[in-house]
Amino acid sequence: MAFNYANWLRQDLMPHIWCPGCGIGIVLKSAIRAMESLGWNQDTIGFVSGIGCTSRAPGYVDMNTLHTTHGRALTFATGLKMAAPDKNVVVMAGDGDSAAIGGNHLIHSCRRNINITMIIVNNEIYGMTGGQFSPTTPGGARAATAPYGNIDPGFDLCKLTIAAGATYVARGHVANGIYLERLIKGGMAHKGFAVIEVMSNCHTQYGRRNQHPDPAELIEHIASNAVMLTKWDKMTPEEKSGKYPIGVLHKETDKPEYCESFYKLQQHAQERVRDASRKIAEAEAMKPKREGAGGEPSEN
Amino acid sequence: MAFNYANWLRQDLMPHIWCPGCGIGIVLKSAIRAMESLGWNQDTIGFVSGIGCTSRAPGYVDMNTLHTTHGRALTFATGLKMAAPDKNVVVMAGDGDSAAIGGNHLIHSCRRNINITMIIVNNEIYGMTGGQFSPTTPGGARAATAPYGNIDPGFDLCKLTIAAGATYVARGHVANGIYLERLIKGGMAHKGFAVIEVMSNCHTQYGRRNQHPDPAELIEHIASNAVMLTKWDKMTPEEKSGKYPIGVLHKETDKPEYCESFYKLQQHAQERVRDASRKIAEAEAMKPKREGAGGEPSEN
Amino acid sequence: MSLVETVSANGQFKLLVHETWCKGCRICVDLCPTKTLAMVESPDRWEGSIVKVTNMEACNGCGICEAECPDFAISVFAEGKSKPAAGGAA
Amino acid sequence: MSLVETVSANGQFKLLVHETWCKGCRICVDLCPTKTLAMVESPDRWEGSIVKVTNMEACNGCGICEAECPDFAISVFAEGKSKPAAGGAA
Amino acid sequence: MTHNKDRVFWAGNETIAEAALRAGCNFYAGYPITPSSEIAALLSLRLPQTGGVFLQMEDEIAAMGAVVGGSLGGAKAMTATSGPGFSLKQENIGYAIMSETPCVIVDVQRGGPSTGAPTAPAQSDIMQARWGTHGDHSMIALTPGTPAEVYRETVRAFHLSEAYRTPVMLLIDEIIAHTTESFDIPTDEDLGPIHPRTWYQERYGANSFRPFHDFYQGKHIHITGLSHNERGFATTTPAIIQRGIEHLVNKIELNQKEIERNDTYMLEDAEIALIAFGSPGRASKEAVDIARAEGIKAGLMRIITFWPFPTATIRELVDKVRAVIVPEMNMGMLRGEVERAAMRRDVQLHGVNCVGGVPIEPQQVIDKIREVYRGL
Amino acid sequence: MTHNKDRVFWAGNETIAEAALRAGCNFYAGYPITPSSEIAALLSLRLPQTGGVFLQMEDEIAAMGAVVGGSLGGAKAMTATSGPGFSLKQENIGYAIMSETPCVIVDVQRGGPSTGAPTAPAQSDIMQARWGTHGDHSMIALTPGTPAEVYRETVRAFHLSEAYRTPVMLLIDEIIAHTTESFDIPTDEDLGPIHPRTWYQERYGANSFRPFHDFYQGKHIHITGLSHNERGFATTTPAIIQRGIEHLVNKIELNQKEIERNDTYMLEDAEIALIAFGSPGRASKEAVDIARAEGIKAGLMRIITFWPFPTATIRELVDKVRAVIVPEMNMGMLRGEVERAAMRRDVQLHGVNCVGGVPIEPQQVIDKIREVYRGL
Amino acid sequence: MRTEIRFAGVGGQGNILAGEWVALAAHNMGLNALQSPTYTAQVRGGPTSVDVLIDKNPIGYPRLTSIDFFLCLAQGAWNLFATQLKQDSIVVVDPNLVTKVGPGPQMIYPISIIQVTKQAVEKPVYTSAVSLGIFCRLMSTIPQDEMIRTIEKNAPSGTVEKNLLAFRAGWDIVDETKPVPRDELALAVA
Amino acid sequence: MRTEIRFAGVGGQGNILAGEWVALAAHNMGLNALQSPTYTAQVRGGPTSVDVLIDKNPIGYPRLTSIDFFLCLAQGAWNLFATQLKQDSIVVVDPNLVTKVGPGPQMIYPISIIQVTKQAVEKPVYTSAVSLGIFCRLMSTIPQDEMIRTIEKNAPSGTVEKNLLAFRAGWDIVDETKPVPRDELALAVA
Ligand SMILES: Cc1ncc(C[n+]2csc(CCOP(=O)(O)OP(=O)(O)O)c2C)c(N)n1
Ligand SMILES: Cc1ncc(C[n+]2csc(CCOP(=O)(O)OP(=O)(O)O)c2C)c(N)n1
Ligand code: SF4
Ligand code: SF4
Ligand code: SF4
Ligand code: SF4
Ligand code: SF4
Ligand code: SF4
Ligand SMILES: [Mg+2]
Ligand SMILES: [Mg+2]
Repeated sequence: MAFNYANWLRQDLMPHIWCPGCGIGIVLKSAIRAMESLGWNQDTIGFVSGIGCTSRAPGYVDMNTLHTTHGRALTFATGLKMAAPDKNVVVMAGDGDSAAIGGNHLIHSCRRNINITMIIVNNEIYGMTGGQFSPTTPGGARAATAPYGNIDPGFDLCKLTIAAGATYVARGHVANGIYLERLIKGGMAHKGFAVIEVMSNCHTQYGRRNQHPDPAELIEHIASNAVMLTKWDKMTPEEKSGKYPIGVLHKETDKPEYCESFYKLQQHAQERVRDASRKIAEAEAMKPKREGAGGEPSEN
Repeated sequence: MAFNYANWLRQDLMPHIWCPGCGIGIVLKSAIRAMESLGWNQDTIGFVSGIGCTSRAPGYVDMNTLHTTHGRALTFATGLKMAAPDKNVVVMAGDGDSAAIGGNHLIHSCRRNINITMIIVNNEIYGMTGGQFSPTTPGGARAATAPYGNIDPGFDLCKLTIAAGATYVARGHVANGIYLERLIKGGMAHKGFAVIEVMSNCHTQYGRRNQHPDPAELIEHIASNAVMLTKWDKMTPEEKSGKYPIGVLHKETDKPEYCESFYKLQQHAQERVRDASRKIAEAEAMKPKREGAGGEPSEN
Repeated sequence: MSLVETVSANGQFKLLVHETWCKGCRICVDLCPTKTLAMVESPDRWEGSIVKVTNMEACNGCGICEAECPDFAISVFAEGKSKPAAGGAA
Repeated sequence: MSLVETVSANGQFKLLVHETWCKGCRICVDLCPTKTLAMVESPDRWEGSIVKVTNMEACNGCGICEAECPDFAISVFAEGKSKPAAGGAA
Repeated sequence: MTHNKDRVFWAGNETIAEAALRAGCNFYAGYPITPSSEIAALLSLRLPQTGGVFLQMEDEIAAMGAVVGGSLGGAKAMTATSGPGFSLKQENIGYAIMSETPCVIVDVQRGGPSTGAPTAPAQSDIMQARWGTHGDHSMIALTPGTPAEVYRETVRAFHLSEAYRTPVMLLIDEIIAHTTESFDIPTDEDLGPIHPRTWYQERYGANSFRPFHDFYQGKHIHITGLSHNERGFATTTPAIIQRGIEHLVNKIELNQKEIERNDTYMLEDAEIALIAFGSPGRASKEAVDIARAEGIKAGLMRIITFWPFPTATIRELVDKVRAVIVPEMNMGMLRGEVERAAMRRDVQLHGVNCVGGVPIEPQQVIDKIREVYRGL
Repeated sequence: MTHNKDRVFWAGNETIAEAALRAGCNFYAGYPITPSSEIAALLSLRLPQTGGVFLQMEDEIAAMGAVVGGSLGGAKAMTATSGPGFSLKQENIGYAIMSETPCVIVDVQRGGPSTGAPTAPAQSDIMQARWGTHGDHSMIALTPGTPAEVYRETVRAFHLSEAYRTPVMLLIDEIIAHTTESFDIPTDEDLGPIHPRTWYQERYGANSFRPFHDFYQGKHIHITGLSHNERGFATTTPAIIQRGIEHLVNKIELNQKEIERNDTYMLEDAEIALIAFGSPGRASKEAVDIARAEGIKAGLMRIITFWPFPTATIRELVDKVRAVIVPEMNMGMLRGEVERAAMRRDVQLHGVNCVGGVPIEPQQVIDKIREVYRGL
Repeated sequence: MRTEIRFAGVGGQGNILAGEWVALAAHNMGLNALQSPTYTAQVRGGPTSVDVLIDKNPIGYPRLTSIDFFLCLAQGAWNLFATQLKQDSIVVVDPNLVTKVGPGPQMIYPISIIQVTKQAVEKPVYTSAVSLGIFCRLMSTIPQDEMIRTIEKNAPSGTVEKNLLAFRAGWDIVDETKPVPRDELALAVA
Repeated sequence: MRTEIRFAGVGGQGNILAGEWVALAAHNMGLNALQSPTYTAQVRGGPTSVDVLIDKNPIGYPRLTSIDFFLCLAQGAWNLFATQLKQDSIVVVDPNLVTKVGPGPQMIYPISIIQVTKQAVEKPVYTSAVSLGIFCRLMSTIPQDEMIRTIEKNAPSGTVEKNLLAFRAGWDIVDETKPVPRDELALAVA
């Protein structure tokens, strides 16, 4: 049988709200297949998002789902993960959600290397609010708030998250959902913070203003600029212009995962308390003591 | 005559509040010398900070000074710079201010490449609030909120800001104020967003908890781990361990500066209006029109 | 809009189209390597057309249409098998 | 705490110490390459000591102490010149 | 039916953008959010044309920071947002209050709390406008109800922010924001002259506790969010802190008369007073007409300056009528303030409350009027 | 003078941390800020010992998000902050309200607005606690005044948040936070039993509009900040939206009796009632003693549940006495609520207000009592 | 005289545009016009509608209370927006898209608007102009020439001609259409 | 009996620590103790103080209103914190650090506490223990042995001995000191 999405969907809530041809659905399907192929049990998955078109995804998947506030998905996800570290936490959010208002939580999650899979659907625009430029909108492109063409330079989200400390960083696009599934699966299997940036289409808000009003055409356009990493590395700067590399751009396994570090610390603290129970009230003695000298600042 | 700080200081507010031996004063002096050596006029400088020990600096320098909210210095600075692009804007803030709560504004300022000089005093701790760990506190170090030793991995702020798009990124430390002045001067002279990370000492909050309670000793310790970039590039990973490179780590001159881009856009818009005044009401016609088809989304 | 699922088969592969969910975006048609699919007029849909299997013989079961339909509207079956032809979970 | 400024000179260089501002951190003493400076007991300061110029002859005017004092408490002059010996603006 | 060139067909959001330009606004920083986004979109087109700055920042916190920075740089600065963004701005709004930096903040209210009903109208941020940021302060918040009023009050918001050296809020609801309508732009006379900031120093200089100046005027001022002295520098002296905070409150509360603005309709002989603000004012007016036609003496007070609250005016009104009805798109925020103002237990006070994300209809109001009338 | 092992010498911040652990708190996420930081510092030591999670996030917004996430993951979660951080948390507090996620938020009040007087006591966030986030909602906010009460109310905050499926706020001031004092920890009996979340489902299940469950209980629940139906999924149907919001308000307001808690002192025959909350309650109590010694019949009502406001209780009290004095470390926030509750124009209502960052002294209160007494 | 008009359908059909242009035409004639579109959560292909009010006198309550003209192009939109209808409201639906109509109006004009559009100009995006033609023919609110002027002035350049063709097709189709009693709508499918 | 105690000076002198330990000792004796340090904006080298209240009965108002014992180690601290003093308050200052004393107390104990500390244990960080010795000798609130127990229990390991030495030095110096009238403080500089 073909892939049975039925088990993974809240079918009574379908069809979903996305525009005809919106790539978000393709990404969601890839994520679903990745989860199934890893043998994940829906009961043990926390699927989290922020606010935006992309962030409507949790409403449709049949598991524990959390649609949070704009830009803050990773903060809720971090709390959720720390409270139940044995469960799988997946976050899916738009480029604005992840990198504009949510940029700080993104880089700090990378830094902590907490075992969460972050799927960024990068359609290079604020889809849901009507097509304002985002931190990934190409230079010169028109947007609701860039009537003269966008002057804001963009982020390379993969570069940024690698520099911030993520230990699995990959990029794919919606014209190849089968490959995308592999990239997402790699991220989900990875122990640590995994970022999968997915180049996607918002023909409605981005395309209509930028000569790509047709979803099928825009998706093909997106595909046409993608270059496999292996090939990318051999290209000249001129050849690279206007293109972007796809594949697993970064993977690192020796950086400690955050939950693990914390629960190790917890164990250590508990051992110390247990040891202390032999010497009476050592726990009490462990409370921070003011030393003989030094300031007592605490301000602002 | 020796350098005359008197012109640059609000002497009636001295001595400053910083602990004896705190490196922030050294950084401030270097910044003052850099400004004078560039021939900057105090009337034309906006000196901005957030909240923290470092961020108390604006109170002492005699110019237009702005002590804002925690983490947000760059947002105020961006508004200030855009409103008066011919003036010089300098921001000085701590590691927590810049990279914890302020991390998003930092990376977005880098992305925009707005002509602001950002001096980050990285003492690897929240000094003002009493020594909680910051996103740059070394692993294992004790802090008010890390009684078992810090498990949070840190940022490399220079790497991060380079990846985010800053066009001048340098690192120095407080044990060599004369060199620091050069690095800061380079950033101030640079047209674009310049980051100067300064490794500094907080013996009071960091040092006391981590075997470096003495300022002079801690400053020498900080200096002992610094390696000039030229040398750094030739070192093996083993040799690099525990050390950090100093110097101008990144400089790029072809990325457009944000104010310039905007004011070019403004000129273009005004020309279009002027042209349009020939054809009646073209300005009116430029208002966004709803096209014949497509969604009208605007939500969340 | 009626609730319709259509099935086409060529002995090796079977295509199931969930017409109710198809929003007529044309992505599957464009990406199908064998031109098995086409958009056809559908007077009861304002978008004008939805997908139809018009050349089932050609289908090679690659699964691209299934993977690329944003609306969960196409499934590809290898006849007699319980596994997807491709594009599904291993 | 009294408002005191002391001046020392060796013919070539002059050191001005703004004692009121010195907080006794010892940084200048540690970083001075010529051991020109020392911490001395200062009974009216609870920190115990502040900087003094104890070996002016040695001073080479390098300006490190000036650049490194966090409290704007030391200035280095090249005698007869209106420019700083070093460490100042060019 | 003359073709007046000052007769326009604009939605509320469009009106705010155009009125801001009229008031001399030359700086906007924002972050998109429904249902306020059109203000930004239009200004992204118009500000560059008029020599102003348009900034889309990374979030609402940044936008609010940039607005204060822009204002200190000498600009007449504005931002616009809706519920969630309004919540995020609160810390830096407090900074604008404390640092006495003039600026205008538009909140296009939508259903809350949280993400709520983003495309549905509501009036449930009005208490937040007053109390959303921490610490003691006062607040000026305007709540126009008709298109021409939206224009006029937008211009007045800039005036008040300059005069009182404080952020001024303009709150509308989604109905006003997205209803496009024919109306006459108020005349220059209606609006009063538009002044540069320097003009205010002479007339309203005393409204600034810290030095009145902005940056780059050769004054080397220092601005801080810490409690500060009259020079602008941080202080911990209780008497000065106290004086500073009292100043922030009093400069607004003691000038209530100058700031207050209401609209009344058929109140002279009214037995039943409706009190409303924003778009429910229109349903209320229709209901008054119907009531009057039925011989019920109803009247309407529409609050245009919501904060500082028109306590005295309302207390007077309440004493004159036999019953009060408050139609509003929230659970009773205005009613609560009317209650406080009335200070009478015997007052008949009724609400017509809708929080379902749909407008209050004249029918609901007239039904309540009839019910109350029967009970009189 | 027995050496009771439950007799401790703790500062308020320490007490909150320890009481939270007693209540079963096993999750803390925060961001340091004076004067609340000691709560985090102590919990960073204690939570790992007790098998809980301690997280220091990148800012207060993140901390509040993590707290909601932690709670949904099954933990009893808490955060602590002060003014500026409290402002930043407001958006996600609204999310906790809308998603009906239990959690406890401590605000150690300091001088505001903005950075204000960070190390000085104030009580000026109390209105923000009620109205700080956008949209219609209600709020439970506790304001204990003595060390043992801080302990007890911290435990009760967790209980109420679980029972009412809502964030509960605990507001203290810098005096309480940083005053270390001898006191007896309330007994188990005083505190009542500590229940796991599942316990509440049976007793208080109806307080949840969305399904009561947390994550990972096999229920595949969906949580959203959008207006939602009883299954938890987004809706735009006005009737359901209305129902949802009314639920959020009513589950608290209609249970006022169960939630309200006050402390009274010598009110039985009082002619002059002091009404206070938090640390000014102690100066007030001393002033009552002095007044009584002088033959002035004064008494004190100390509000422990500030929100929902004890309107009925205060209305009754106001009717029984000849004058009311409200000492508070703000410009009159409690006084304003007392005014609303009183609903009488003839009530003698006086304030003793201090916003200079210093505590209100008994002397100030007794002076006011004498003055008022003379005027009676 | 207050005239209340509503165009409804699903996102992208251009219904909102139709309403905007009607209101704009009225405004340009010096009438008081008011226009408010839905901003529902289902904008992408979900039900949308636009309300238009036109009056010589100042407009009071800004929402519809008693609809004079209603045009609907989707069943979902009908279910949501077929409110405030009177017995004698003029109601137009595309019978291929709207099949179940509830109580309210007595008679309904069944016009296969999508088909008419496709026949006239091929692309369904001109549906809005067809709707305008129908509106103008059925209601006397906006004179034909005023409506055409509005289309000419506001259509994106390059689309004016097709919009006018579509407008004409809408105008003409009315003459070929008879209203049917509500219950007989199903029989009217083209 | 309510006893009101204040230690003041500049940040880092350990004054707050002294107050804490006094309060803790009282608490351990079963008395009601209360302790509140300043959190001023000038904590780094700026004026700090700590207030201690000790009472057999429950403590009402938690701040000082009439001070019994005041020890001050900095002029700036004196200027800020020499409030609530009575004529007969017991007041101790280091005359090298505090030279101008305003109205209030009649007599003052001039003790060069910094010098005493340095002589006894070299490092000025033990100032707090010296202050405790002075306090215990001058006031009967905390018995000597109780204070010593508190120091032993709370001093960081490795510092107990020096703290006790310093405590003893403080205790002893009192016997060599006579209080001087306020006006004659300047003459008492060591
Ligand atoms: C605090 C806050 N600010 C702004 C918004 C409005 N808003 C909702 S989604 C969105 C951006 C959507 O863009 P993106 O994250 O790229 O997602 P997409 O819709 O493109 O998938 C914005 C600005 C909000 N809901 N909350
Ligand atoms: C919104 C907000 N959160 C927290 C604080 C408290 N706070 C003040 S400064 C600071 C951190 C200081 O650390 P850093 O930025 O590294 O500066 P430093 O003091 O080390 O120079 C914090 C957390 C605040 N003032 N405002
Ligand atoms: S607006 Fe863009 S991102 Fe949103 S659903 Fe439509 S195509 Fe997708
Ligand atoms: S606490 Fe640390 S950062 Fe702050 S002034 Fe002291 S040494 Fe410097
Ligand atoms: S399975 Fe492959 S070949 Fe067959 S229809 Fe789908 S895309 Fe075309
Ligand atoms: S991709 Fe899916 S929705 Fe699009 S046309 Fe094909 S079947 Fe229909
Ligand atoms: S100038 Fe150089 S040599 Fe002279 S005292 Fe200073 S550091 Fe020493
Ligand atoms: S560096 Fe400055 S403050 Fe430190 S000891 Fe030397 S002169 Fe004094
Ligand atoms: Mg996007
Ligand atoms: Mg720091």
